Amino acid sequence: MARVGVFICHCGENIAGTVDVNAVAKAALDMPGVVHAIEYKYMCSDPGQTMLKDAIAEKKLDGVVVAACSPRMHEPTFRRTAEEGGLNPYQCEMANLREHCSWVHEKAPPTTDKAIDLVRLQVEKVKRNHPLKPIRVPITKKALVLGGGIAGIQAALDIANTGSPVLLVEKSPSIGGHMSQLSETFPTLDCSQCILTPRMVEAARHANITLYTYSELEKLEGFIGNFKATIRKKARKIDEKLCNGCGVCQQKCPVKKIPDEFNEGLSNRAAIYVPFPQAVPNKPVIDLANCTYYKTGKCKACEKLCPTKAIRFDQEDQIEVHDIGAVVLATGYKTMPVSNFSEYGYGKYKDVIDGMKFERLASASGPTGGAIRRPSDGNAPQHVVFIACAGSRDRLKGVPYCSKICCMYTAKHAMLYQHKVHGGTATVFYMDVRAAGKNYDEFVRRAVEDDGVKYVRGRVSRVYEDNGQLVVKGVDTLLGGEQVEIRADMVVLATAVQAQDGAEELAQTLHVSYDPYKFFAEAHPKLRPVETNTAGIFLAGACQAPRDIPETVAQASGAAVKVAGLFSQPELTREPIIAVVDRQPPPVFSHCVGCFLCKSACPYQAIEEESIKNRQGDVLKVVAKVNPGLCQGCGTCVSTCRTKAIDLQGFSNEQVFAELMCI
Amino acid sequence: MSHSLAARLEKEDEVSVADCYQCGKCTAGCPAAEDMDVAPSQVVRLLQTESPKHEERALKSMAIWMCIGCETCVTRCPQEVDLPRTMDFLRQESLARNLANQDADDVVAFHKSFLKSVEKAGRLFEFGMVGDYKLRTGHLFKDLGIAPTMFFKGKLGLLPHGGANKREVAEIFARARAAKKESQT
Amino acid sequence: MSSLKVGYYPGCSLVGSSRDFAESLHAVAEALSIELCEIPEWNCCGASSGHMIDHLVSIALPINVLLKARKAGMEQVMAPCASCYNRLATASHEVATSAKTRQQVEEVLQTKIDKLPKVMNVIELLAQVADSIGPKVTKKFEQTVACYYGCLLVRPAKVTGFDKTEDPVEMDKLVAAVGGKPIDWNFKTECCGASFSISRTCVVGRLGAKIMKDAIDRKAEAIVVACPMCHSNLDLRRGEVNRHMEKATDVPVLFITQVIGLALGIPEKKLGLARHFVPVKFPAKPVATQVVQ
Amino acid sequence: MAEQFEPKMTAFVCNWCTYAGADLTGTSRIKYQANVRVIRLPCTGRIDFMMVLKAFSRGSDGVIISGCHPNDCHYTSGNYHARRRWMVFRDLLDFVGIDLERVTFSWVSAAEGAKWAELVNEATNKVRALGPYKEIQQLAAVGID
Repeated sequence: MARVGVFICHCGENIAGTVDVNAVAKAALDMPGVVHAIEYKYMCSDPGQTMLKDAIAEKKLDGVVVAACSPRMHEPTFRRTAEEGGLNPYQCEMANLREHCSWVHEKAPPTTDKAIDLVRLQVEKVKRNHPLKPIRVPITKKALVLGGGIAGIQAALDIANTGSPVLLVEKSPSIGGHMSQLSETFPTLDCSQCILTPRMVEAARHANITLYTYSELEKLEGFIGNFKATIRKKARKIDEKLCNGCGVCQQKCPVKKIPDEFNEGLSNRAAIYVPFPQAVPNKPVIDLANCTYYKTGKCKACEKLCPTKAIRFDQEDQIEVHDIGAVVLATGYKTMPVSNFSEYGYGKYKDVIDGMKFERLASASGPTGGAIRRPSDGNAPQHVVFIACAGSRDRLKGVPYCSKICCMYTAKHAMLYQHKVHGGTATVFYMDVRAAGKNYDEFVRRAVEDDGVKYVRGRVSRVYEDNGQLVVKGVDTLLGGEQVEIRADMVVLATAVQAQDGAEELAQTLHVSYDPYKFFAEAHPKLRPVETNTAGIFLAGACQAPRDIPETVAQASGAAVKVAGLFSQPELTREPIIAVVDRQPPPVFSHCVGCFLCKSACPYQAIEEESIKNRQGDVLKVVAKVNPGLCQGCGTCVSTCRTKAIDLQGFSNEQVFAELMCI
Repeated sequence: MSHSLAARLEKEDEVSVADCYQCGKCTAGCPAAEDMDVAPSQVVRLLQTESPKHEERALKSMAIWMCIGCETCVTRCPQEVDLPRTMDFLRQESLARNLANQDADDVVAFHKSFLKSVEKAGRLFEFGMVGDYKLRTGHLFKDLGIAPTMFFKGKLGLLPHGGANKREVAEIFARARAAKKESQT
Repeated sequence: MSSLKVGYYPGCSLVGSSRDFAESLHAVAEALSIELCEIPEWNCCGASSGHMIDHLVSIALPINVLLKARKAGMEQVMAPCASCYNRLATASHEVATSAKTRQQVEEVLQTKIDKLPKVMNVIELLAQVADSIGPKVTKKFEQTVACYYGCLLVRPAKVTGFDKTEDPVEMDKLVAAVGGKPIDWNFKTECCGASFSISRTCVVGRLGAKIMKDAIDRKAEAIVVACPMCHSNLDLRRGEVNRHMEKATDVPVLFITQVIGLALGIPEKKLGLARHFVPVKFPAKPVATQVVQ
Repeated sequence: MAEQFEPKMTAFVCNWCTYAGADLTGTSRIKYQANVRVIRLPCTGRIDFMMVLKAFSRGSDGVIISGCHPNDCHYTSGNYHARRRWMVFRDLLDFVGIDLERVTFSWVSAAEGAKWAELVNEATNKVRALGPYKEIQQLAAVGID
């Protein structure tokens, strides 16, 4: 006869405030097999856990049900406690009285009834639990970092410095990301490239880091500690070993009028190009869509003039497969294209630009050498209007969330403008100034108090052009809603931060969750911010949510520590929730009839064929066998099995049907 | 249960003023804002507080009568707050409570004359409607300048236009009135 | 010759102060083989006054019209007046999206609301036959024009679903198809004051002046509209508009149907041009000097 | 007046999407009806449709099945297997006379806390309107289980 103990947690008022915990405990005692049932304020606290351990010993329990929060929250905690109390950890189950009951229902008798039922289900289940042993698997101590912006660079450096090799994969021709495009950075106004470039070089030179620029992840298979990554190295059409980065090719290339991505289209580049002078690696790439040779079959000017003969028109993409133990996702963000904000005239008026264009105008390495000039006529604008929240906090045409960085960079832009164009006027339309960071609010106040930036609280309804100037129709809500009309020379939109293009497909390739806006989802919003729901895959930077540089770097280091922590273990233990095929004494051997429907259903190729032989070596029967290293425990095979020969440990047919028997 | 205008607006017209975070974009683009005593976004603010004092200020405002119904605000509102619908609601409430701003008498008169004309003839009889409007407002001589030109250009018919099912339209008005009375009691 | 047949809701303006719109519409429809089938016993849609002071009536009246059209077997109804179009579209949208409104309206009309015909405006109708207009042009309408859409054709987008809300182009395309040169300007969809024409004429004057000024600054020789209210506020109320202008203007305001009618060679009289307050005349074009070889 | 009928609802959900989604409903404090009892499985691919029959025969008036959205399965393709099997099985259920109105098949991701509440409420309301599932329960009572 089973001896089950039931431990009901009040979770302070969270459960006890809605569910009659005393009634649940009483009802539990009446359930067959239950020999002990108590309720306590916080089961997860030290005294609570001690109670559980003591009860296991005193009452000789062979199964434990903790009725508390979600098993996704505390199952590991209580399993460990049960183990410390002398039970096999898998003899412990949790009934979810908080997330699935007290938090979602009214305080009423049916809620307590439900709580009792939830306990009963788990009691029935735990009675049929078997002691299980965790599975041990080896770890490949090599990390894959996806994305070569500041997040990826930081994560790669931190992991590499712990001694583990890192593959740093970046889809564009150079690492550096958005940060390399920025002018100065808030709140210190230090030059972005000055602080970033040394890190880029360090990453490229680090003995433990292998750079894969102009490369993309094609496929990721396997599981924590044992991933297999397929990487496509796109053909640069350059022999990187021979190229010395002299730049003759891009000077001689006859195609010169291609909008330069790095300068946000404010200048042009050639068809063979290095994205920016500080690029790492400083090797060009041929833009196939625009190269004359690839369009017409003639030209090859670069090949003829290359002093080291490094041009390779016949170069093909290369596919490499690597064993990987952990992945850091650092794929960054994009800014919202505001072509749908036609009321702001974006795309129609050259002098309505977005924040990233302004960064390039203000950057010393930019097309104007850092002078603020109107794109339309090259004149210094005498009045610039900055519009915050262009797309952010706009559920109609943009995104409902706050993009977090715009308040700060808009203050920075206005400040830089005031520094660079003396006597000019900068007006910022804002709704709230969100400057909650170290020295952030002080920075914004400086823009207002020292640099004379005019802040107007209100949104802009329309921007239109009149006689070569832009008319901005806004409102000052602090004047009771007075309309404000400003004639400006340039308008800068603080466009919303959005998930990178292709984020959804990447998430699906990697099996990580993402939110409705395609930002990758962390495993827990507070306590596991750099982990994903998929073990062994971690997050850094703005691919998770809008972030500024300090936060991105901090998170990247956090993710690196998680990877280092994983790599510090000799091997990995995994939950023994795997499928097993039954074996019987002769003459049956196994209920398996060898139809191998399970094999075709298994997403992990974990089902193998096993021959059962007699002593003479004659094959008596071919049955299925589960490779415990590959099986992930989804149970799809179990439900396809015709003879019920295969079962899932932890979610066995017996357990699930026992739950169903008592509903 | 709350009987505030905001609560009723949400129940009757499915417009939630709580959605508004007072960015002011509606006011910024409103063609009539400069003729309003209370800015459009402030009208919403007056409802958000749910205080009778503020609600009365909204109902007595000139702003609700100066709204043209051009729909620019709701087209650009980031939170999709249907302000034109809110204005309609406030106008009707203002009339029902007899709080309409006296300076709006002529605007109210115009709308009433318009609907009266439709109720009587099934279609708008412009000449009759303008006549009725003039009697309601006493603006007897306004617009007399253009009337003869309109007449000679064939733009002002002196007889109502036939063709509509007058009885049917009158019944629509009557039943709508009855439905409104019923909902108020 | 295949002809296009649509339900037709004239609305009160077109049988009253905007006869010119009606006349030109009928003339153009005939020339383009469009058959306009007038909805029997149609009633007023309630216009702005309806929704401003009586919400239920403002939905019930248009639905009554659409039900009549449906009864007459019409799949789609074209309302040339922008205000009528907007009210018909709004009413359809409301009964489709709010079960409560639908029920209230059904009680008022004492009938079940089934499928309603699709509502469209005059530009949507003409766009359908745009390809056949070009070949029929006999006299290119070679003027630089500002296409003025006003409020109610495009807003709110979720109700009308017509063109690009902030920068519509469909009328520009029609004008270009008959040889006109539409300008890119700022006030395509700004409000003219609409129903304040009578009760707040000064507002109409102020708003109209802004619109006229931008059009004239950009060298427009005519304003093209598809709304009786836009027309009357810029044409009939030109006196008031000019009071708000620095310099009085005599740039004419034409309905899109009049523009197409002129290009198709339809006599001015049939297009009702004489009914305008601002005479329809254009600056003489410099005669092209022939180079004698 | 007779007391309102309260249906017994059984939900089969996967651990990674819908169970997590239902946890989010909790953390978001979104209220829904208390009729449902959740059976947690690793994946919808684990659902043997005999479990659905068993749920009915043990007194459930309605069943909810929910897992990850297509393409989002934690185990790559378990939800496809579930859906494929369900397409076959629903015809079978229909054939043997199980009222398919009582089975709700849906996808709820870990981010869709509100959707879980809606799903439970809708399914519960529907089954409440249908009334108790007497037919199968009577059959079960005479031993055809």
